Amino acid sequence: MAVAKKSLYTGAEITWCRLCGNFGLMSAFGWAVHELAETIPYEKFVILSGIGCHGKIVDYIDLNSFYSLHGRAVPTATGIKLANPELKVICFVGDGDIYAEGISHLVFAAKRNTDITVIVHNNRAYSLTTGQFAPTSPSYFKGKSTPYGSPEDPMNPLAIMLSSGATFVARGYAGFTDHLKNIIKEAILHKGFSFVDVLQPCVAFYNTYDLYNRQTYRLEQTDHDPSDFEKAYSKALEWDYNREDVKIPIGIFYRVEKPTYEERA
Amino acid sequence: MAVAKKSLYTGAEITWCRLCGNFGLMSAFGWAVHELAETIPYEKFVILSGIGCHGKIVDYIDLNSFYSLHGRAVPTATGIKLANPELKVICFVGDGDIYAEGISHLVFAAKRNTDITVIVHNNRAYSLTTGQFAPTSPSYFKGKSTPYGSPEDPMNPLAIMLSSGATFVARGYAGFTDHLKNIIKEAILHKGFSFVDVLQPCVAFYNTYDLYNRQTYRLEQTDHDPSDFEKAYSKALEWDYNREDVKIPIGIFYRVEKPTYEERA
Amino acid sequence: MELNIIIGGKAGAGIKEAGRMFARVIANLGYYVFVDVDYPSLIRGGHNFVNIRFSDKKIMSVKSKADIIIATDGRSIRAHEKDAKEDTVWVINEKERREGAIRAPFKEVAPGFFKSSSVLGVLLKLLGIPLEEGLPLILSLPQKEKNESIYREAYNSVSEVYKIRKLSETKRELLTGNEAIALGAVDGGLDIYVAYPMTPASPVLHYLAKNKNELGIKVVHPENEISVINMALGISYAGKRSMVGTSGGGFALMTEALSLSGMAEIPLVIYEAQRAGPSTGVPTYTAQSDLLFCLFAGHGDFPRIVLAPGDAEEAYFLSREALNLAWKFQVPVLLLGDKTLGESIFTAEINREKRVEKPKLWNGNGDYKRYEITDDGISPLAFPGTENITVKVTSYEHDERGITVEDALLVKKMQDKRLKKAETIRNYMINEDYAIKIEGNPQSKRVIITWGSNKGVVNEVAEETGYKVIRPLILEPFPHERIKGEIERAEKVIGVECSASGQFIRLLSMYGIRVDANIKKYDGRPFYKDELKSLIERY
Amino acid sequence: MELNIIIGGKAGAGIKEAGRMFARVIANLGYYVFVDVDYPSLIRGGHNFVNIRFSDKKIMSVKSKADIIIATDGRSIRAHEKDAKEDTVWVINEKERREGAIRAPFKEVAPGFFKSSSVLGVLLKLLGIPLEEGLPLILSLPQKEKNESIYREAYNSVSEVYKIRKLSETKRELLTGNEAIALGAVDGGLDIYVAYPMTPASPVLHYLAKNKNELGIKVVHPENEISVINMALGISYAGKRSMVGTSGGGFALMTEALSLSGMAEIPLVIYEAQRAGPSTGVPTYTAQSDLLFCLFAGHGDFPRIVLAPGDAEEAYFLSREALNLAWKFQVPVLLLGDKTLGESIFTAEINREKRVEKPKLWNGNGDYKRYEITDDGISPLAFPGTENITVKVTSYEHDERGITVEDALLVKKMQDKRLKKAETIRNYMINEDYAIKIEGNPQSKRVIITWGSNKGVVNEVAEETGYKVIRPLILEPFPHERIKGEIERAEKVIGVECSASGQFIRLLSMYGIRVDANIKKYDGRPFYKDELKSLIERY
Ligand SMILES: Cc1ncc(C[n+]2csc(CCOP(=O)(O)OP(=O)(O)O)c2C)c(N)n1
Ligand SMILES: Cc1ncc(C[n+]2csc(CCOP(=O)(O)OP(=O)(O)O)c2C)c(N)n1
Ligand code: SF4
Ligand code: SF4
Ligand SMILES: [Mg+2]
Ligand SMILES: [Mg+2]
Repeated sequence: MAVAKKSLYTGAEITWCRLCGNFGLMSAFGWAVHELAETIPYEKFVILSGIGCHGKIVDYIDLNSFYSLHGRAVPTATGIKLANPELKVICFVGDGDIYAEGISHLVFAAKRNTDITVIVHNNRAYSLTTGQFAPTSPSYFKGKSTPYGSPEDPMNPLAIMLSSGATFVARGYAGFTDHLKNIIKEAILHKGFSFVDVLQPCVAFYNTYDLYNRQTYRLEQTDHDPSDFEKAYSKALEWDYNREDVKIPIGIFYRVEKPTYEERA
Repeated sequence: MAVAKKSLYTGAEITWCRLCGNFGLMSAFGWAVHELAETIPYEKFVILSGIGCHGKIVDYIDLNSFYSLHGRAVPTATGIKLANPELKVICFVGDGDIYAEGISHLVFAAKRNTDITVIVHNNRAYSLTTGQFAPTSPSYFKGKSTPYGSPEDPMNPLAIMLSSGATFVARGYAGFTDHLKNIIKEAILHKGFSFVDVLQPCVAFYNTYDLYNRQTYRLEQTDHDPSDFEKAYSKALEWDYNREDVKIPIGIFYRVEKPTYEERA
Repeated sequence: MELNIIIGGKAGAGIKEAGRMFARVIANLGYYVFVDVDYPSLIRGGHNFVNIRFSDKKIMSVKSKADIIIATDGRSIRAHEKDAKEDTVWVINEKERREGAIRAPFKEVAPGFFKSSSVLGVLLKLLGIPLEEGLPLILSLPQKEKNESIYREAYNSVSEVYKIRKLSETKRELLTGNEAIALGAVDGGLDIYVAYPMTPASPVLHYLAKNKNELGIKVVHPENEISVINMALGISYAGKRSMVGTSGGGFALMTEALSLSGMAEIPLVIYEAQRAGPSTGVPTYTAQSDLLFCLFAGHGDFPRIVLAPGDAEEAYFLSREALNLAWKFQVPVLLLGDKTLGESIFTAEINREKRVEKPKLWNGNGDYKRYEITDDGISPLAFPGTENITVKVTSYEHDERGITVEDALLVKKMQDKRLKKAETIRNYMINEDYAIKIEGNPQSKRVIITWGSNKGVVNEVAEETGYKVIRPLILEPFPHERIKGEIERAEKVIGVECSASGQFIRLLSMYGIRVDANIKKYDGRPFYKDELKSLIERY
Repeated sequence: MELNIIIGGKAGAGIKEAGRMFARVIANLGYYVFVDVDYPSLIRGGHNFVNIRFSDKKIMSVKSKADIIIATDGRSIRAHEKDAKEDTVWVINEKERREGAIRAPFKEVAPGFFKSSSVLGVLLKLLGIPLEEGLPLILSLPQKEKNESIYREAYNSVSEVYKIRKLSETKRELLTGNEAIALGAVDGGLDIYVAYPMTPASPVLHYLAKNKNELGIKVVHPENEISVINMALGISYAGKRSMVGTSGGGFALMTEALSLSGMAEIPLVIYEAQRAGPSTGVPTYTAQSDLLFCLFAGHGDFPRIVLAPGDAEEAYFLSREALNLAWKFQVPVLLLGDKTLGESIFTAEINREKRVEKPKLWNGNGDYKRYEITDDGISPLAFPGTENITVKVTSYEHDERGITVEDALLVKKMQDKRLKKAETIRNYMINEDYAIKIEGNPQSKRVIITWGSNKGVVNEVAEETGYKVIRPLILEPFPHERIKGEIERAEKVIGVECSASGQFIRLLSMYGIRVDANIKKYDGRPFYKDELKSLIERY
């Protein structure tokens, strides 16, 4: 059954920088929604966001939305899903937003296996606040709060998500829109908590297009088995979000079925 | 050089239940401090705590102390260490306290490798608030907020700590005081972030003495190599904080040297 | 006929339970009763007590001096010497000694647990109440045989001192403030209760969690208070009624999202049960010192409603009202209680009645605009999932559709919309009958002004000393005109509150209402009737 | 001689930079200058502008109507039509058209970046300022050759319209409020600055991080605001001076620990830079609507100090003072600023001088009691690491040693100690010279009362319209007696503030101070001089 494609654009002025990775991410999501719309009516989608450049996406996409607080989209999404399990709830969050301010909620959403999707615009910087280091910034990153280089090594969000009980763990790259679209579709269709870390170049504060174009490779093109936790974990460790000389796997790292929070609560 | 042993007891009325696991934990710590006092003057110790039954420990031990907020001992400890790196800073925290309310701080202390020690009184329940389920409660746990059983599976804090970059990860059992004392000593001596999850039976809300007496075994008595991350991680997964029919390893899971936050900041 | 009884003992020894059982018995006999529960923050040991007062007249306070003191351990004897009068009847544990005291066998069911059966037995006999009146309660306990034999033995171990007769055939209902709040919320249409444990709000969580199936609600206990409130906002956005409960420290963590609720115009009810602060403070004791914080919490300007019940009946009513007001006006509503209100046991007359008002809903025509500008500042609601529309809410300043704006004119326009809504709320609320209560001696020119859980003790003292009592139940929008009207011809106005800095009086002064004196208590305990009376009599 | 200039363009096009460079040049010529920076929350594109006013007299405001408008792109032309007068000189990009406008080559160094050199060139020529005055600034930029040629080309592309002469040989100093706050803190003894990025407080973080080595401090950026404030409390406990900076939403997250600071009596300075709320609001714009939140934030009763500077000079002074007061009284001190104060550029005369007062320290005799009861409520400080003593601080109510207490008498005793301290603070603070400022026309019976960053614009308007200005710099403890003294014989009192609900006026009314009218602005923009003047003239 062909469904009429709804325009997903609100008409709001788009204020991302030219060539920002957020464009690729938004396109991938839009395509995914259009494809999913064959079976899921548009009005069943609710998108949420944190605060940061990434957050603006909810102003641009004409779906139900909740423009939340910095770091808090995930509990709000859980509330929405609890209140109305028929909705497909997707969070667009930032790396500062959810790996720093809101990490507690991310860990618990994974632990609970709440049936929502979290898409992280991981530009590895605080961009809207004009460029500070973020939890996934490399240790040599010179941001405005760390002009002599970050005193911390980056966090590995995939390892933390796997250790927290996430049942769907993936990494995409905003530069490979089609590949990302597929990941997002799978994530939304996954029953349970879906986590997608999206490598999103920020041309203003951390332009990583070259790096990702050069270093990423697709898990589907290997013999990776996403049902194997141990393999998923070691794949997650392959790249430490710091080095520039190792290959960076993208694709679905892990997928398993478990009862959801909404079913159990 | 023998140092005169200072009494570590403030004289405050102890209001823990008879046979509470906190007694064993406090003894283990006291012994550790007395042994360490050979080289570290008593006044160089600072202990902190969160809020919960565990927190009362700072009222009982006559060392410098900061009775902090629920979930917040760890950032406060980081501040103390930053301000005066000569101090030995030890946090006594609860499982509700630091795995729920304060998990963000725990993850970041590990990530930063800040040179403090975190000792978790993991009774797998919120006790001072009269018995609710906690992040490490088993899924069948019937607490006051979940009288029909917890809708969540327990978190594995060791796996999360390893994935967050902790450089010293251990588990002790309050019932094996001597063994615990050694772990605590090593943790305090470790340069960098030390994490000790202590299995602490709560006789009022979750009496786990039998379980731990029966199921725990000591890593030192195996061929475990704490310098091997992969081995440490798989040891951490051995027990999921849920099952009662698998063996529970205690001891030092992982230990590695890295520059500390205070050195880099 | 009235008596004041103190029962003291270790935490975990069933002191609270004994108090509750006795209150049940005496209320069954038709008496009014009030129980103040005094316990430190620990699980076993230490010293707990209940202070119970019952009377043939409506009462809602206790006295500091007791007619009967039941000390189940040695420490209780020492702790309550100060609460004894010359003629106080002392009952102590048979292992202890005190001149003139009756000794009784306070037996434990298990070591350190449950002396409640023996306490009830002793107390009923002392009061000349038939053994049978307590038996059903004993038989509903676990280990009922053991409890029954302990109860009987205790009953028979002492002699009658008083002869308390059945007052009427109507058994009075008993309720804590927290239970009343839970039931009120449910009857106001609550769908999901979200809370992180925190004394003295936790009993609402426990009560609702235990009864969720019968009550037809969901109960969620998330990882922290920030999650709690943001989850609740998600629930309300999706069209279900949510409520959260916490105390001062947890509320502090919620203030960022409180402001979000104001900006995004998402209905939300927050139960804030005050305890003695600042900070962790004296967590199982009472205070009224989060008042100004609650009134002004959250950054920026946005309308809110703050309600303050004085007893279990008002707690039920205002909790139900809170749910409806939050949805009527799409604002955060704070239900401001405290430990005394929440944990005390009241004889309450509540006729439970579901009352779920329909909020202003979108009529389904044309495009939907979540923040449509309307005459009263209230935009029609629609929920995600509705066909052909998108429902967009936001923490940013926004246009009518909910899209971010930064332009000066548009920013002002939405601020004005919310100001308009504030005005609509004010006009509605200050005319509500319950906005202020006039009690005591309404004709008097000597006035006590107070709020919240002081209701009971203040009204009793006022009646005896001939004072008029003014008590606002709505603290925001503040019904100052009505208070001023009531105070106009007063010769003397005395404030009564539980705050060291006199927060209530500062609130009054904000509206030009001055008092001649302010009686403040801030040691974590509620006002006792005898204490307050002597303080009032000084003026 | 004065001019008001607007420079508009895309974010990322160096508009702010152009404003800063021009301010530098004009201040070098001896003029007073004030720059208001107006930008939306985005990184590239959109529309930014700076509003610059300079004069031979001291000024600290801008007008809404500009004498010169420099529109570096087409959108800027449209955006600023409303800001033009009949005789406004327009300079537009050579690619655009507008009647009567001068067209100039606004070149970018790289696509989308840095038009600042061309703007400066055009502007200096227009004002008849020699090319050499701007050259050193251009040569300090990256890619200096390219910038120089762009600068020269732009300079030569237009003709002189004004002839601005050097006013004096003294070059005036330029400072933003945020820089002043950073320097003041350092001179007040700051050891460690802890902050999570949040507009408009972030520039303090950036400035201190960049200059930390020269300034001899540490700068920490943790995972969130809750970590920030708790870290800061750890630092202070260990004996080092800490300060945190944030805006409303971040401050909300800090309120739990604010109360801890009050209870545990740990010195702490919080810089709260207000922006337009509620919630995320209009994050790069200004407001004064966190006032009541800041005054009453945190559960329970505890003393605090709230300071509100009005310009860069006061920001420096009060920031330094804040550090000393926090340690003198062992309380949280809030430095309440806003976007206008923090991000505007002022010509400021600051004589930097380190001033680190020694707090009340323990004398080393006998046992140490962290919460020793003293006459003034202030207990001597000692720090962990001191031989033979233990330093115990706590969030619980406590005895003098810092051990938990729950007993009624002991609880009251410590509450009384903190009340005593509040009194000590009040007596000290309200007598401070700077508690209130009297400006404008001090003899006038017509009074404007205002606070914070309205200082500049209000004082200028007051001077021209003959009003007296009263402005408290200390908002808690509130110097109400002194304000009342100053207002006594006033015939008319007008409030001026940037809050939709009139928070400042509500604060005044709390102390019985009434105004006849209140002028409120709440569109995120500061008051413009011409605008405020016409509003004042209506009364
Ligand atoms: C509680 C709170 N603290 C701080 C901020 C300020 N803030 C806005 S965006 C942002 C960082 C954004 O970084 P990230 O989440 O990575 O988003 P990006 O801009 O990179 O997409 C911060 C700190 C805020 N809005 N709320
Ligand atoms: C912000 C905040 N929320 C809630 C509480 C109430 N509270 C006190 S102790 C506690 C739980 C304690 O559980 P845990 O940390 O496991 O400590 P335990 O009592 O088991 O040792 C809670 C929720 C609080 N003090 N502060
Ligand atoms: S600053 Fe970076 S993340 Fe933000 S819009 Fe520009 S390129 Fe994108
Ligand atoms: S309640 Fe549990 S944790 Fe608390 S003191 Fe008793 S046994 Fe220990
Ligand atoms: Mg980012
Ligand atoms: Mg616990």
